[in-house]
Amino acid sequence: MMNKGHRSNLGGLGELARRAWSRSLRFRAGVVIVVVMVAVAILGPFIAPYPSDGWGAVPPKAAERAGKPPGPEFLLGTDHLGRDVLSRILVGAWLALAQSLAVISIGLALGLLLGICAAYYRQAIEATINYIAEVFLALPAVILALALRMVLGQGIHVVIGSLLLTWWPWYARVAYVYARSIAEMEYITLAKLAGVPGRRILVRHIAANVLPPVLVQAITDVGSVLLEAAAINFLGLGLPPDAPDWGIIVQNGFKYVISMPWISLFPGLFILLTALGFSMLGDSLREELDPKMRRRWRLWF
Amino acid sequence: MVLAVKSEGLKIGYLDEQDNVLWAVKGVNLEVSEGEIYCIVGESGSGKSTVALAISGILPPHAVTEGELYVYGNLVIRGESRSYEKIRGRLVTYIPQSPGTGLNPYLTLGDQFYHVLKSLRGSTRKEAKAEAKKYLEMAGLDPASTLDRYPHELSGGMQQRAAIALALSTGARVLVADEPTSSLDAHLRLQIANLLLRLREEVKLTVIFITHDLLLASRVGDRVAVMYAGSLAEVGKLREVLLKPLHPYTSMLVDVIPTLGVKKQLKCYSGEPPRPGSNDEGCPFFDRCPYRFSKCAAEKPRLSLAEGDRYVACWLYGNRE
Amino acid sequence: MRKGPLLAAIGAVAAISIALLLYIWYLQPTQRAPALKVVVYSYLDVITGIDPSIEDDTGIVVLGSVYEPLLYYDPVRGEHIPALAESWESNEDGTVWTFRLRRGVIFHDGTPFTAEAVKLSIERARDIYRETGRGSGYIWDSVEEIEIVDDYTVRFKLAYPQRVDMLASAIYAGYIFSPSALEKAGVEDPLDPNLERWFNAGNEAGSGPYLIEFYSPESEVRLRKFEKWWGWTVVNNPDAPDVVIIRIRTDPLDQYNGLLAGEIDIASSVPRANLGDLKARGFQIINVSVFHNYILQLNCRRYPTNVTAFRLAVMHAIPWGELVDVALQGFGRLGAGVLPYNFPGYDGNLRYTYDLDLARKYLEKSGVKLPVKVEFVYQADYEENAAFAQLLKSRLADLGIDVELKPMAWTAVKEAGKEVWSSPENAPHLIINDWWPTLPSPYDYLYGLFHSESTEWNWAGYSNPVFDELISAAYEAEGRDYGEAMRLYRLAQKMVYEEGAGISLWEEIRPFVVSSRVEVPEKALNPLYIYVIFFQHVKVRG
Amino acid sequence: MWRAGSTVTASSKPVIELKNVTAGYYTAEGFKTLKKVFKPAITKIDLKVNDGERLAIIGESGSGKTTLLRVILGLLPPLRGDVVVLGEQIYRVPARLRWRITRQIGYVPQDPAKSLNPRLRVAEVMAEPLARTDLSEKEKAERIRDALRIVQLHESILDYYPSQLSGGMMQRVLIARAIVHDPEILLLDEPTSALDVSIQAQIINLLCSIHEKLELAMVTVTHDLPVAQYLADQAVILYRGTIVEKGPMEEIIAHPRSEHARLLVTSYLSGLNGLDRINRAEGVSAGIKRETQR
Repeated sequence: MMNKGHRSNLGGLGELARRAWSRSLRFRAGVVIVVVMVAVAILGPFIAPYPSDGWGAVPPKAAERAGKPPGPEFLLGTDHLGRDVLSRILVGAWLALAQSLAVISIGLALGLLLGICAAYYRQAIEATINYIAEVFLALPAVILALALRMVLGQGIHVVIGSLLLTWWPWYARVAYVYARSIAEMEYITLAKLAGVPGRRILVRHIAANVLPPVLVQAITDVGSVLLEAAAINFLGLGLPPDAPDWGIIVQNGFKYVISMPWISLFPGLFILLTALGFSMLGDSLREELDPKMRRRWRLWF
Repeated sequence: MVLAVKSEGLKIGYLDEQDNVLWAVKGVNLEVSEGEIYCIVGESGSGKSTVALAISGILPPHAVTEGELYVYGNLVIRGESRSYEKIRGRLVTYIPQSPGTGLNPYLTLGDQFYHVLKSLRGSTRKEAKAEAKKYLEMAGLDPASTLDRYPHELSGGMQQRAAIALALSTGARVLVADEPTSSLDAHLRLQIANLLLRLREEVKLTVIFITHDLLLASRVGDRVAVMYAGSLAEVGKLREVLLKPLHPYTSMLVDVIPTLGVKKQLKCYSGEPPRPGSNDEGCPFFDRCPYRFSKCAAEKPRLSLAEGDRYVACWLYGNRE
Repeated sequence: MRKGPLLAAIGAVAAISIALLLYIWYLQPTQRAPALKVVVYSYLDVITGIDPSIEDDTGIVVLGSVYEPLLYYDPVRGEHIPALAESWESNEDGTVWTFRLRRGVIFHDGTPFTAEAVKLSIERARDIYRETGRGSGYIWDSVEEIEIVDDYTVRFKLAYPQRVDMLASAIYAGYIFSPSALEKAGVEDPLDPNLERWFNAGNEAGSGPYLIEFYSPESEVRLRKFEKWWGWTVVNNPDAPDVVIIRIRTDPLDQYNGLLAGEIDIASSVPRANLGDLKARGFQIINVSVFHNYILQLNCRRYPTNVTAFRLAVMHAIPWGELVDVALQGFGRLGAGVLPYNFPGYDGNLRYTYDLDLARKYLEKSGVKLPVKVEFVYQADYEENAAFAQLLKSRLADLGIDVELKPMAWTAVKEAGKEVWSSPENAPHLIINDWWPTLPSPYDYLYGLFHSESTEWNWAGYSNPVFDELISAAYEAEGRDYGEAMRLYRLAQKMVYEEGAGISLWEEIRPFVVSSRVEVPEKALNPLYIYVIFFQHVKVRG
Repeated sequence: MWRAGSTVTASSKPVIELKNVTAGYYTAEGFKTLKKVFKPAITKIDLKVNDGERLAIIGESGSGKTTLLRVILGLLPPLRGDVVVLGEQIYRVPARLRWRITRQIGYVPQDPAKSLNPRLRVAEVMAEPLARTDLSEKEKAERIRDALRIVQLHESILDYYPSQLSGGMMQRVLIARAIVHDPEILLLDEPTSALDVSIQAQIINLLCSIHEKLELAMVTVTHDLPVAQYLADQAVILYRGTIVEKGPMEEIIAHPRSEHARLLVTSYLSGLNGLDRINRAEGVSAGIKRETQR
C-alpha cells in the first residue's frame, strides 16, 4: 500500500523548484538552457559580433560576404545576403522569447481567469466560456494567423494574436478541469459555511490550488509556442521577412539548404534547444507535482 | 499437510523518487495451510495489502523484493526475481477492495465469465455459461437474473459476490481478499463473511483475508496474523489471540475497538503508526507501548513461539528462538 | 482443433491474395501498352487561364503548345518563322497586309483550318480588348478590317501603318482557334463571356502539336501529342514526347526535390543555389536569356515617392554593382532603362550609379523630411525579389529611409499595384513588376508599364502626356519608318529614366534544368516566348 | 470521555428543527426531452435536536444521510418542509447571508484529506471561521490557542501545511477549526471512518470531552453503530430516506423495533459471544500485566 501520509507537498513553486533541482538532472539541464537563453536574449544585441547584420541589415559589399561557411571570421557562417548567422541568431533571441512568453503569460492569465470562473460560477457562465473555448481550441493557429494577416496586415501582432487565440482556451480548459475537481473539495464547503467571501474562496482556495499545475503546464508549453511562432513566421504570416526571428532565418535559408545548410541549421538548432529546455523544465516540475508521472516514465525506458 | 502459502524472510519495498527503497514489508514468515481462512489484520501502512499483492502476483513493477515466497510449493518470489506465470489467475486470485474495480464495466457478467474461461481453458460460450451458473449460485446469486446484467446494474454486495464467483471460476485454490467488505454496509459484510465460510467448507478454498476490522476477522478467521509497521506482531488461532492478546499492540487493538452493546471505556493510546522508511532499530511499537523497557529500544524483537502455537514478536515473552 | 476453421480461412485468403498478386505481376508486362514517352515539366506559378484571345499571363505555358499563331519571331536572328501562314506581304506604306495560309492544317477536333478561323480569332482578341480592356488585344488596335480573300488568303486593312508580321508573332492575342469552339460552347457571339468560361474550363480548339487531355490549373495540366499536326513531318522528331505533364510546383525547392526523385524532367525554377549540386548529379542546365525583366516601379502618386528627386535618390541608393550577384547568384544581366537586352530599342546607357553621396544630394533637393517610411511590395515566392528587397532596405536605411517590406502572393501584388490608380495612398511606394513582351516592339513595354491608360500594369501611376504622345507616334511610325520609330522610343524611355518612375533591375537568365533522359535542343526555347517549351522539338530517350 | 446516557442536562431549547422535510435532486431523464425529474433522497423527515443534546443520525449508504446533512447546512433547499436552525428558517435567509447562521455550526467533514486546503497553513485554516467576527487579532489568537489545547495539539502545528500532518492530526485540526468560534452545534460527518482504529479511539474520546466542556449540541452522522453509541445518547435511524426509528441510543441497541434497525444491530454483534466480550473487556490488560510482573 502506498503511503497516504507521504503525499507530495504543494508548498509553492519555489519549494517545488528547489526539490526538482536537488533531484532531477533534467530540471538542472533545463534551468541551464533557459538561463542561457534568457541571458542571450538580454545580451544578444550587445554581444553579437555584427549587430547590424543581426537586425537584418544587408552589409555593404554583400556579394563578397555572402554564403561563407562557418569559420573563424563568421562563427556560424553567413547567409545568402552576407549577414552573419550568429549575429542574426543572437539578436533574434529576445524576439523568440518575447513572442512565446507574451503568448504564454497573457494566455495563461486569461485562461486561468475564465477557466476558474467557469468552474466556480457554473451554469450559464460555465456553458458560455466552455463553448467559446471549444471553438477556439478547434482552430489551428496557422489558419488564424492567415486570417489575421488578411485583416490586420503583417506584424508581430499576427503571431501573438493568433497564438493567443489558440492558447488561452487550452489554459482555460486545464484550469477549468482542475478548478472543477477542487470545487468539489470539502474545504470549499467549509469556507462557504464559515462565511468566507466568494472572492477570497476563488483566490485563496481555488486559484491557489489551480495555479501550480497550470503554471507548470505553461512552462512546458513555452517550447511548443516557440515552435508554433517559428512556424507562423516561417510561413511569412507574421513578422516582416528581414526580422531576426529564428523561424524567418530558417525560412530564408531554406532555399539554400543544399548549398548553404548552415543558414537554416543553426537557428533551427536554437529553436530546438530552447523548446527542449522549457519542456525539460516543465516536465521535471510536473514530476515533482505528481510523482506518479515519473514512475511511468521510468517504466517506459 | 500442504502449505498453501509460505514465506520466509519476505521483504517488499517500493522505490521512491530518489530510488531509495522504502520497505513496506520487513521480513515476514507466513505459513497458511490449505483450506484455512487466514486473516491478516493491521492498520494502514502496516504492509498487509502489500503482502496480499505479493501473494496474488500483482506487485507493481517498481516494487523491490527479498526473501522467498511459495504458493502451493511453487517458488514465486526468490530474492529480486518474481515469476507468477503458473499461478497467477490459476492457483491464486485476487478480490480488490471496491467491488466494481474487479469487474469489467463494459461486459455483462456472462461475457466476463466467457472471456476468463476461454483464455484459461478454451471454453465455448455454452460451457462458460454452465460454469458461470454454477459459480454464481455458489456465490449466492441467481444466475438467471444476473448473467445478462452489467456490473453497474448490480448493488455493491452483489458486485462483490459476482467478483468472488468470477474469481472462483478460474479454479483458483487460494483467494486473496483485500478488505473485501470495507466499502459495504454492515449487514452485507456479514453476508460476504458467511459466503467465504461456506466456500471454505464446500470447495476447500484457502482464503487470505486482509482487513483492519478485528471484529469481522473474528467471525471468519481460523488464524490471524497481526501486522504492525511491516512486521508480524503476533500470529495464532484467532479466538485465542482476541480473547487473550499477548502482544501489547494486539491488546491495544482489542481495547480500542468499540463493541456494540458493551460500553466499556475506550482506552486512549497516544501516537500513530510509524511512517514507512522511519527508524528501523528496536521494536516498531516502542513509542506507543505502555510496557516498553530498555531492550525494546535497542533491538528489534523477532517472531517466536510464546505458548501453544502462538507466535509473538515482543521482548516481554523472552523472544526465545 | 477449435481454431481449425479460422486458420483455414486465413490460409485460404492469404493463398488467394498471393496467387492474385502473382497473376497481376505476371500479366503486367504483356498487358502494358508500348511505353509512352512522357515528359514532366514543372512550372512555378498557377495557370491563370487558357482563353487564347484573352489570356496574357501564365497560361502561355499551355497555349504555346496547344495553339499556333500565324508566325513566330526569332528575336536573336531577327527573322520570322512561318507557322500557320506560309508567306506574307504588305503594301508600300504598311497599311495592307496579305497572308497566305498553310493548307492541310486541321484543328484538334478535326475541323479544317481556313481564313475564317484567322478572322474570328484576331477580331475576337481585338474586340474583347476594345470592349473590356482585358487581354493583349490592343496590339490589333490598328486593324480595321480582316478580309477573307479566299479560304487560304486573308488581308489585313489597317487604320495606320503597322508591322502586322510583328503583331502576328506576338506571344499573346495571336493564337488561332477553330470556329467550331463557338458551337461547342453554345454561343453565337464570339464575345460572349460563356466562350471564355468554356475555354477556362479546360477546353481548347487549337491546331498545335499537343492537345489538352487534363486541365487542373492549380496543380497539373496534361497534354497529349496531336498525331495529325501538320508539322510533324517538318520537325522530323520521332523522339517527341507522347505525353507532356505540366506540373505546378510553386516552391522552387519542390522542383529541386522533384528532379532528384525523378518525378520531374524539366524544371524552370529550381533555387539557383542548388544548380551546382544538380550539375554535379548529371543534370543538364540550359541558361536561356529570356525577355523577362524585373522592373522596379515607384509610386508617382503618393508622398514621398511622388517627388522626382526622392525617386532619384532611391535609384542611386541601389547597389547596382552587386545586385545580380546577390539577388540572382549571378544568373542574370543587369538591367538598363526599361527594355531588355537584345530587344528592339534597348539602350544600355540608361543606368543609374550606386552613389550614396549623390543620393543624399537628391534627398536634400527633394525636401523630404527624414526619417521617412516607405512601403515595398514584392512577390514573396521569388527569392531574387526577397533578396533585393532586403538589400534595398539596408541601403535606404543608410540614407535614413525606413522601408517596410511587404512580401505578397502574386495576385495580391497585382491588386496592390493596380491600386495606384484607384487609391494611391494605399498603394505601395515601391513595387516590383515583372514583364515579358507580348509582341516584339518597345511599345509593348512602354505602353504596358508606363502609359497613363494602362491602369492594369502601370503600377508607378506614371502619367505623362508627352510620353504617351511619343510612344503612340513611335508605334504608328513602326510600319512606315522603323528607324524613326526606334528613335522616338529611346526618347520616351529616357524620360522615364530621368524621372525615376521605374527601372529594369535585371533580366533573367533562366536556368532550365533538364534530366539526362530528355534532350531540349536550342530551337525548343525562344527568349520571346518565355517559359514555353516547344515540345515538338524535345527528344525523349529510353 | 465516556459519559452515561442519563446525564442529559441541557434545557430543551431546539437548535435544529426539521418539519416534514422532503429533499432530493433533479436528474435529467429521457434522451429527447431532457426532462428534469425530481428524485427525492429524503422524504417527510421530522427531526429535532435540542441544545446540549448528542444525537446520532445512523444510516447505511443510500439512506439519505448526506442529503439530510446538506439540508441542515443550508446547502440544499428542500422541496418542501421547514428547516429551522438556531431559531431561524434557514432557507428564508438569502443564500448570500446564510453564512451568518451556518457559521454557528461547527462542521467536521468526512475525509480530512479533502477538507484541508493544501495551500493554506493550519493557522490560516483555523482563522477562517473567525474572519467575519469583530474579535481583535489578539482575541483571535487566543481562541485558536484554546481550540488547539482542547484537541491536544501543540501550537507549533500552526505553521504546518496539511501535507505535513498525519490523518489523525488533520482530523484534530478540523475539529479545532469547528469549535474555534464557539459554535452552538457540532456537526460530525463520519468523524472516524477515514481513520485507523487506534486513532479512532482517540478521536471518539476527544469528541466526548469536547461535548462535555463546551456543552453544545452534537450531531453525528454515521453508518457505524458501535461508534455512534459512544458519540450519542439519542439516535435516529434512517432507511431509504425516511426515519424508521428514533429514541435513546441504548434503547435502540437493546430493543430495536423496526426491522431495519434490528438487521443493523444484529450485523454488528460480534461472532464472539457476549460473555467473551465482557471477559475480554475486563481481563485483557490483566494478562499483559501478569506477564510483566513475572
